Amino acid sequence: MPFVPHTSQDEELMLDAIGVESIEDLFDEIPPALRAGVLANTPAGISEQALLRLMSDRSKKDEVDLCFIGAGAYQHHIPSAVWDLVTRGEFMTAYTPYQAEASQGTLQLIYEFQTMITRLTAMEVANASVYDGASALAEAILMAVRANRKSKSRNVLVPGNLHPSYLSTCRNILHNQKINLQVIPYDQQSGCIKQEDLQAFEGEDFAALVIQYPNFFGGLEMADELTTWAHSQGQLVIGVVNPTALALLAPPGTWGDTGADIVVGEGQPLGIPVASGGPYLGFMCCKQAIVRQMPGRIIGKTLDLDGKVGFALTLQAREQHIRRAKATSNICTNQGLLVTAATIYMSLIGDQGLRSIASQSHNGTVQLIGKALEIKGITRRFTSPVFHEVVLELPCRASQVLQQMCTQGILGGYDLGQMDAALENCILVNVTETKTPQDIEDFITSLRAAVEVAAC
Amino acid sequence: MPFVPHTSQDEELMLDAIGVESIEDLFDEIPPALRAGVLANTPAGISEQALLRLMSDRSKKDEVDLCFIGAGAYQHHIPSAVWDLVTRGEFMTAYTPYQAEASQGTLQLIYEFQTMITRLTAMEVANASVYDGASALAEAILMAVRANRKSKSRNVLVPGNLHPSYLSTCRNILHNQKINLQVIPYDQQSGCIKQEDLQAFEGEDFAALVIQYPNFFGGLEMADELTTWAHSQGQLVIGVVNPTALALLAPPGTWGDTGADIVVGEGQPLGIPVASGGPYLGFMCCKQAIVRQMPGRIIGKTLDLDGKVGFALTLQAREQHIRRAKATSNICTNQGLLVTAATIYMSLIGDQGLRSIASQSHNGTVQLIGKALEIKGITRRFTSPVFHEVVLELPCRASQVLQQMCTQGILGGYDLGQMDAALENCILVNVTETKTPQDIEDFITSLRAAVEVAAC
Amino acid sequence: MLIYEISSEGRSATAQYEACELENSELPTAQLRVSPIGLPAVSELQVVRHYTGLSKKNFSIDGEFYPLGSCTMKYNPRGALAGAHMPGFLARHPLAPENVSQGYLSCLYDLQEYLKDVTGMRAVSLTPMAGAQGEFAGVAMIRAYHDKAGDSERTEILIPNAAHGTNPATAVMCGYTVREVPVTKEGDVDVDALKAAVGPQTAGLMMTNPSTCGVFERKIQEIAEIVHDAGGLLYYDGANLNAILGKVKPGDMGFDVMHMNLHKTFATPHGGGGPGAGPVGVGKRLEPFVPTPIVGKRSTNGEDEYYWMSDKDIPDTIGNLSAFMGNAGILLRAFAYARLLGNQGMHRVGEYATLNANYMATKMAAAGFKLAYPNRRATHEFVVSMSQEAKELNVNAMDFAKRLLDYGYHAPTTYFPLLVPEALLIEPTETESKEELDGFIEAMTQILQEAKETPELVRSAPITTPVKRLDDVKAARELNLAWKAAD
Amino acid sequence: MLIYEISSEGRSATAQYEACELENSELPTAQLRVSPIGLPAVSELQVVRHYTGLSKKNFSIDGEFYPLGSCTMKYNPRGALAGAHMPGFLARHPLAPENVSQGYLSCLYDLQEYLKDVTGMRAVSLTPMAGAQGEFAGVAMIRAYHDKAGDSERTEILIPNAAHGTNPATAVMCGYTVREVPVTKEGDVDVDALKAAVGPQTAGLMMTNPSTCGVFERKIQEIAEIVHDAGGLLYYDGANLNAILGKVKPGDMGFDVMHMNLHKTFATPHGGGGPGAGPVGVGKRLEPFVPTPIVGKRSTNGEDEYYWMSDKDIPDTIGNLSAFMGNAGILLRAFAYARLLGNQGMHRVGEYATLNANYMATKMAAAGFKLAYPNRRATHEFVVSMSQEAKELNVNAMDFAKRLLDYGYHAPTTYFPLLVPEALLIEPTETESKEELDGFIEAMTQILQEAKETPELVRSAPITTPVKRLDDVKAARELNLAWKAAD
Ligand SMILES: Cc1ncc(COP(=O)(O)O)c(C=O)c1O
Ligand SMILES: Cc1ncc(COP(=O)(O)O)c(C=O)c1O
Repeated sequence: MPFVPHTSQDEELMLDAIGVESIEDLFDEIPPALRAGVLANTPAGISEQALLRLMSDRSKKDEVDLCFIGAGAYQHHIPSAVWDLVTRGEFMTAYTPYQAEASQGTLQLIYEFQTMITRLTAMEVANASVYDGASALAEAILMAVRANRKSKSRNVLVPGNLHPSYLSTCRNILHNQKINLQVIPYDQQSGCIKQEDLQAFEGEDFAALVIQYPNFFGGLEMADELTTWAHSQGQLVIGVVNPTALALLAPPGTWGDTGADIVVGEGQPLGIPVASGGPYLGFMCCKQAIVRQMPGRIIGKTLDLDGKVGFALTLQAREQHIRRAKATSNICTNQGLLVTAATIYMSLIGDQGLRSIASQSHNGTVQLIGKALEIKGITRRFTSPVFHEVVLELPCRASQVLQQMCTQGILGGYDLGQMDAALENCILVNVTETKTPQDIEDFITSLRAAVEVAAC
Repeated sequence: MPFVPHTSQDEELMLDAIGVESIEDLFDEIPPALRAGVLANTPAGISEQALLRLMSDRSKKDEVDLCFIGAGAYQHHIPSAVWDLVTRGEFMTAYTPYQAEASQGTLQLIYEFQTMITRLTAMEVANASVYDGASALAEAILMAVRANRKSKSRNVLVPGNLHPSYLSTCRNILHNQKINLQVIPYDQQSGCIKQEDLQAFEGEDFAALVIQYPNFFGGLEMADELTTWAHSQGQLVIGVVNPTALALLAPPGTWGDTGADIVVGEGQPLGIPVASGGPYLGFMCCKQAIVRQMPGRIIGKTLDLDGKVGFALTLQAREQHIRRAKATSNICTNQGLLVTAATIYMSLIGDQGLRSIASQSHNGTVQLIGKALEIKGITRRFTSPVFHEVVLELPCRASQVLQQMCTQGILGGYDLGQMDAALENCILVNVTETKTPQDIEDFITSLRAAVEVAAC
Repeated sequence: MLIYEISSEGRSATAQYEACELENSELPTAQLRVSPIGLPAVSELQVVRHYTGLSKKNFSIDGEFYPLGSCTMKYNPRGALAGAHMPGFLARHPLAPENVSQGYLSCLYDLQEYLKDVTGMRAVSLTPMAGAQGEFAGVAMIRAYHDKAGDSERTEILIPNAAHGTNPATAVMCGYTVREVPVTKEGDVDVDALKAAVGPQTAGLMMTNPSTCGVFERKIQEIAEIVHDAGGLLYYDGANLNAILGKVKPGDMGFDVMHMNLHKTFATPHGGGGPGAGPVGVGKRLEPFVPTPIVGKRSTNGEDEYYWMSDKDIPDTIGNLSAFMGNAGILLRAFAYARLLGNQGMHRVGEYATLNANYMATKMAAAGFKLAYPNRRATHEFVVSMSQEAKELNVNAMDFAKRLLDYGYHAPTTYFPLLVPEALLIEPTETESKEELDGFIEAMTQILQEAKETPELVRSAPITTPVKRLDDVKAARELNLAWKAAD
Repeated sequence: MLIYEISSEGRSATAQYEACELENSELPTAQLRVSPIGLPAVSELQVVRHYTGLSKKNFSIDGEFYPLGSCTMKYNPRGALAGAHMPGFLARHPLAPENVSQGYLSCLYDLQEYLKDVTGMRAVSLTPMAGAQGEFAGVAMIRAYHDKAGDSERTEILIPNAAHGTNPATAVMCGYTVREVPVTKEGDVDVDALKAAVGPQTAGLMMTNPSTCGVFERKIQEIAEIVHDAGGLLYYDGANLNAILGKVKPGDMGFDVMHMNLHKTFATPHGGGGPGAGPVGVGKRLEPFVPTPIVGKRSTNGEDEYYWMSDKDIPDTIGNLSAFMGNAGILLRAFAYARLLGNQGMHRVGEYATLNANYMATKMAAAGFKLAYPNRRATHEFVVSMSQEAKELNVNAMDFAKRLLDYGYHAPTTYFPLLVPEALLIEPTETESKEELDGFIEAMTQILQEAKETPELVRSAPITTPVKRLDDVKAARELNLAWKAAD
């Protein structure tokens, strides 16, 4: 019996102590009609050896040589120390730090995480993570609606170049609470939100404006202008940011007049493998003034009986386990272990490291763009400057080209036709520091050949 | 500067404190003529990212699908928990437990290891490991020569079916001390040492007789008879055993009249990957009466100042760091981390597990033999019963057949022609519990085809 | 010491990146970051030592018995971790095409099948990222169902007052109001009160069975009938599935929808707060609404082929709930765990979890502790009320909990369920040995003795932990949520 | 609690094997095991919890500053571990054919080249499994050299009395007798004594430079000449290579042969006692005798091809010293470490190891401790003598060492080198920060204060460790080396 330590003698002694004949007797309060038989569609148990062989065989089917897809999940180098430490039983098999005295390790680490994230974003406070970037945005919108004292509106402005899954996640989570997302079309030339496009919404009551930076197409929004405009309209500003990009680019806390009010993002680039999309972590920061509207766990520094510094969950009165129906959110379990990874990653990488990684990613992207544009028929779809991801327009259907590249073990990018039929010739390509000049060369060779094969 | 934490400010403060201008000044006692220039044949440093890519690329060149080579290194299932625990920094980055109070983890673990190994071999005492099985045997022979009070001889009997590398290792280590290894030819039919073959040595003075069990050909020696004979001749008996085999077979402590006197073996099958041959661990046991002649570290149970149980290095007066030129051996660093792996492995596997693994290995071997013998021209070279390894005689040069099988990703066995030209048509094939019936089928198919291709 | 307090400008773990500056940058100068990022500047050894040190300040399953009721802290097999961490899985991009994702997809498909089997549900979506998101998906489906039926008057969700906080919070997230239903002294839902509460405004009832009182709801069939008759649907909070795994299926009890906490029942480690995975299972009524994506299987040229099912296949879906597909890695672990256990192993989970809890309950009652539901069978957990100790000795449930830490045991869940005064909710799980349970009971017995003889000792516990009791009021009042150099 | 003490018959980690009985066994009944094996019977959780718990009772580099002189306890990069643990390396059988071993062989070849470069030697064999086996190989080569020359009167190895115990023990293993050479008050070899000691019986001199006194042997060139002139060879004990890595090459100093402790200088972790790797490097004279196997490279069709060189290629080799090829995995780590550092990084090792040691020596002298060689530059380590404290305060070196444990620092090496009374040999290594060094010095200063004010406290230290001082006499006298149920 895997993982059950009971010997038959233990079992007998225990049943005796309870005063029943068999384990079956312990289920005597369950109406007999409800008792289940064997699990017919579940196979018999196998050994760890057989399991690992099975999973190894299956995982090998999914191996590719090079991946240039980004679109919200980015392959970065992860220092070996990160997961060696994260998988220490003391981090991995602990529960939520409800008993602070027995959880100072996790609690201090989260406090460090909050500090790092506030610094990276130039915001005042951060929470201990929510599920992922997309759900973080949904929570941020709810939070903005609650927090905006100038507006009673349940309408929120979101950019048309927002990550499409973020948009749908928000819609799906928010529509039951009658929150309405008004999409601002992006400028077809730059791929960005232009200030002129906002004029249509001037004077209307919106609780907040969402800015994704860089946007889904990798482009850099005019975050300063957008922020100042939104504030002038009585809206809060919600930034959705890529943490690697912030090594080089203005952090949301400094945008426009007074900075973004709420900032969320996907923490995956900070030491978490792309791993099919999760577990990742959604980070969430805000201005101190509205911290009580922020959902999720928050760790505070305090003192113990002896006056020694310690850390504890704080402001729990916002949370479901105390506040129940009146909580800021229903979130309970979050992404603690990924916070551990991100914190250790940020410690190891430091300012110099993150700047270098961001620079290398940007340099590689610029390099790839340059070479790709030399291929006949390939153009850059949007004019805005990009960070580490770009939209290339091909002379034919992206899906065909990508399929062809895939046969050579290269995932050439994300097929934007899946988001918008108008972009069916476009791919979204990402380069990080994991791609060597040779990798970029291999990409270009494969892309060139694929475009030719597609015979367009 | 990888791994050097000094900031330039630190460096300045430190140089100031010392009272020198530069780090160079600290080398002023070294004759200038001796100072080295740049290291011309060492490349520049690379990042961890680049390193892992390089090593991943190189390691992939060495991947095969199935390996049936044993010959002293056996692929067994290793529970994931083993190395997750072994690589905890507290085990991996500790030094030899000289400061007992700061090393109770390692010390207790070795005491547990000693207990497990004595039980597995049915011996009285064990040490904390030496380098590997081969060097353990060399140490055992030295020990026997010292310990045998009945004999003044520096001659030792070793079987001709001893692992050839063990034999040469012993020769190379022992010949400077004028210890002479007398090889007993093995019986060409059974592949074992027959008692008749020993008669030639009767009456002569030998310090010890070595018995490998199972022997290099996988066969089972008549260990009882050999032990009793040796004792009758005033020799000590040194057993060289495979730990997995002892799950099913009589442990050396029970051999013959009074059991083996010294037992060594390769601990690799106990949770250590085959990994190109090391690091493994040589285990070493003996009768309590001769424990002071045993080299290597030994842990004993004792009490602390408060009467609490604790563990410490003991009998250190045998060791080089105390006894210097008079030590039992020059060994210092041993295979501590592998002891950690083996101890955790044995705990997880337990009696039932080890018995099952040994049975599965034996069953698979018998199965493979049966199927192989159906291939035309293939015979079993020796008649003795085997445990999990067998010598098959092919109708042609083993090297050709193995090469052919290798092109299909199957390492079909060890080419015995490398050991003895007379065996150039023979392969030594091992099956463990890691081989499924399908794997054995694949082996047979590949072998059959290869024998045909070799056109013999 | 915080990592920032050992940070020193100019220090850095240089093996972890290639020093690099921008070349031919197209980043607009006006948008460049001018301030430092503000991460710590430390060496690799400092990082390793610091976080190794922090880890040692945690209790964990790998270190201690952790009988935290409702949380199912059981052994997390290391093999499941190894399976999920295969290089091909770790490197797989979430948007990789299906033809190079068959390994991953097949694991997910199989997991869906196993979960359907153990829950008695018709369809399972793996996408919710924890229990609470599973609840959201479930209630959102209830809402979609009523909406589709044009039944827009149903504005209320019924919830027993013993329920976990996520239940009411979730109902509100889905735009419902919450009406609480009382629980009887025996821990069952008060059926008369339920009858009085249901009506045309009832969208559904959320409950868990066994309940958070650690008892099985005996009248579950009647309850289901009452709610269904009123046109409402039944939501099953699967946090307590461990109690009945392989023994009873929520689908058979009449539930229309449920979530599972894979990070509890399927032994994926809790990670100091997460991640989890909260798949939802649905019966016939809600099948059209399951959240996307889910994995389908078809046969192409005699070969199984796995594919993503999305809105096109499930037009009435409530849609996706995350950027990609939930906590994929946790799902892989749960798959691994399910394979290791197999059908027999799953039966044993419920059996031995129940055996352990009943044994502990019996022994603790014998040792003088007051069970909250002494006439009931315990399920996988049970509630002890320390109200007598609180009253007579002025040593309350929290004091006992804290003192347990000194004995090397993690505290049980305290003050939950809310309806039991001075509650300790104790869940041993099936992976703990009799010796471990006996040790805990012995510790509790000793603490009781201490409470009588030296109550001050218990009230000032813990004393062996890295810090003593913390000032929560100060933490909330003088909010300090991020370190500043001045601190 | 021992693992055996939580063992219970019938318990087992059943996921770890498939229950199996013998079928069609050919094992002779008479040879079957009849007694139980006697391993513990425990669950997987029990094992994980037990060994997690044991690990916490260790000091380690990942946990504590560990200035153990002569042992070079520096940071063990996790990336080197990851490199060595690539699946293709872990699964590679030691007897796999060369054509499916090019990855592994190329790493070994490259490592040989790097080690030649840093040592100034002509050839390197990686096969010795630790320093002591490297010493064995080295001295065995010296012997083979003299034997080959028919020079059989050379029966003696000279060794300075400061040397590590493995040096004399090794000489004996190679059939030599040992003659000790004194060391001067300044820590140098006494050249006059050496001159007096050499002769036609001299096979060679074994020494390390810097010596175990933590000083550089200034007259090394003269010493080499003396020994060479007498027909002897020079052996370099490379345990202290960290001090001079990239700064001086033993080959340039005149050494004919040396070993390196990769588990020290090349940062492969020490594993609570091992494993190590002790490659040997040789100059021209001993090149024909290097132990096998070593890795060669040839070009086939313009492609590099790596292959094993054995007795056929090296007819005068002293042969192999292990079943396969030494501690392969440790060699892979050292390769990884060498690549991470590169040539610049190696230079820095010696530089910063020396800076740290000199800084500490200066500070400790200022704090009132007595340096054993106050007029010398420290190298990568230095010796403090506590004889004054021992005499005046009756608090000896061991007491200081033990008390350091209470302060969270591992003790330095005690009572070595033997020629310094009450020695503490302190080696900080280059990977420790100034803060860490300052902390240690501060702790020593406080302990000195304690020794004056409350000497009993220091003498009874440690008090915060899992056990207090252990009764070594009892351990040796009432030998208990394996647990019995009665214990
Ligand atoms: C009864 C119950 N329901 C729901 C939940 C919420 O699940 P999660 O924490 O995974 O969101 C929990 C978790 O503690 C629970 O105990
Ligand atoms: C100076 C010196 N020489 C030789 C050795 C022996 O090396 P090893 O322990 O690797 O056998 C050591 C190890 O402590 C040492 O410090």
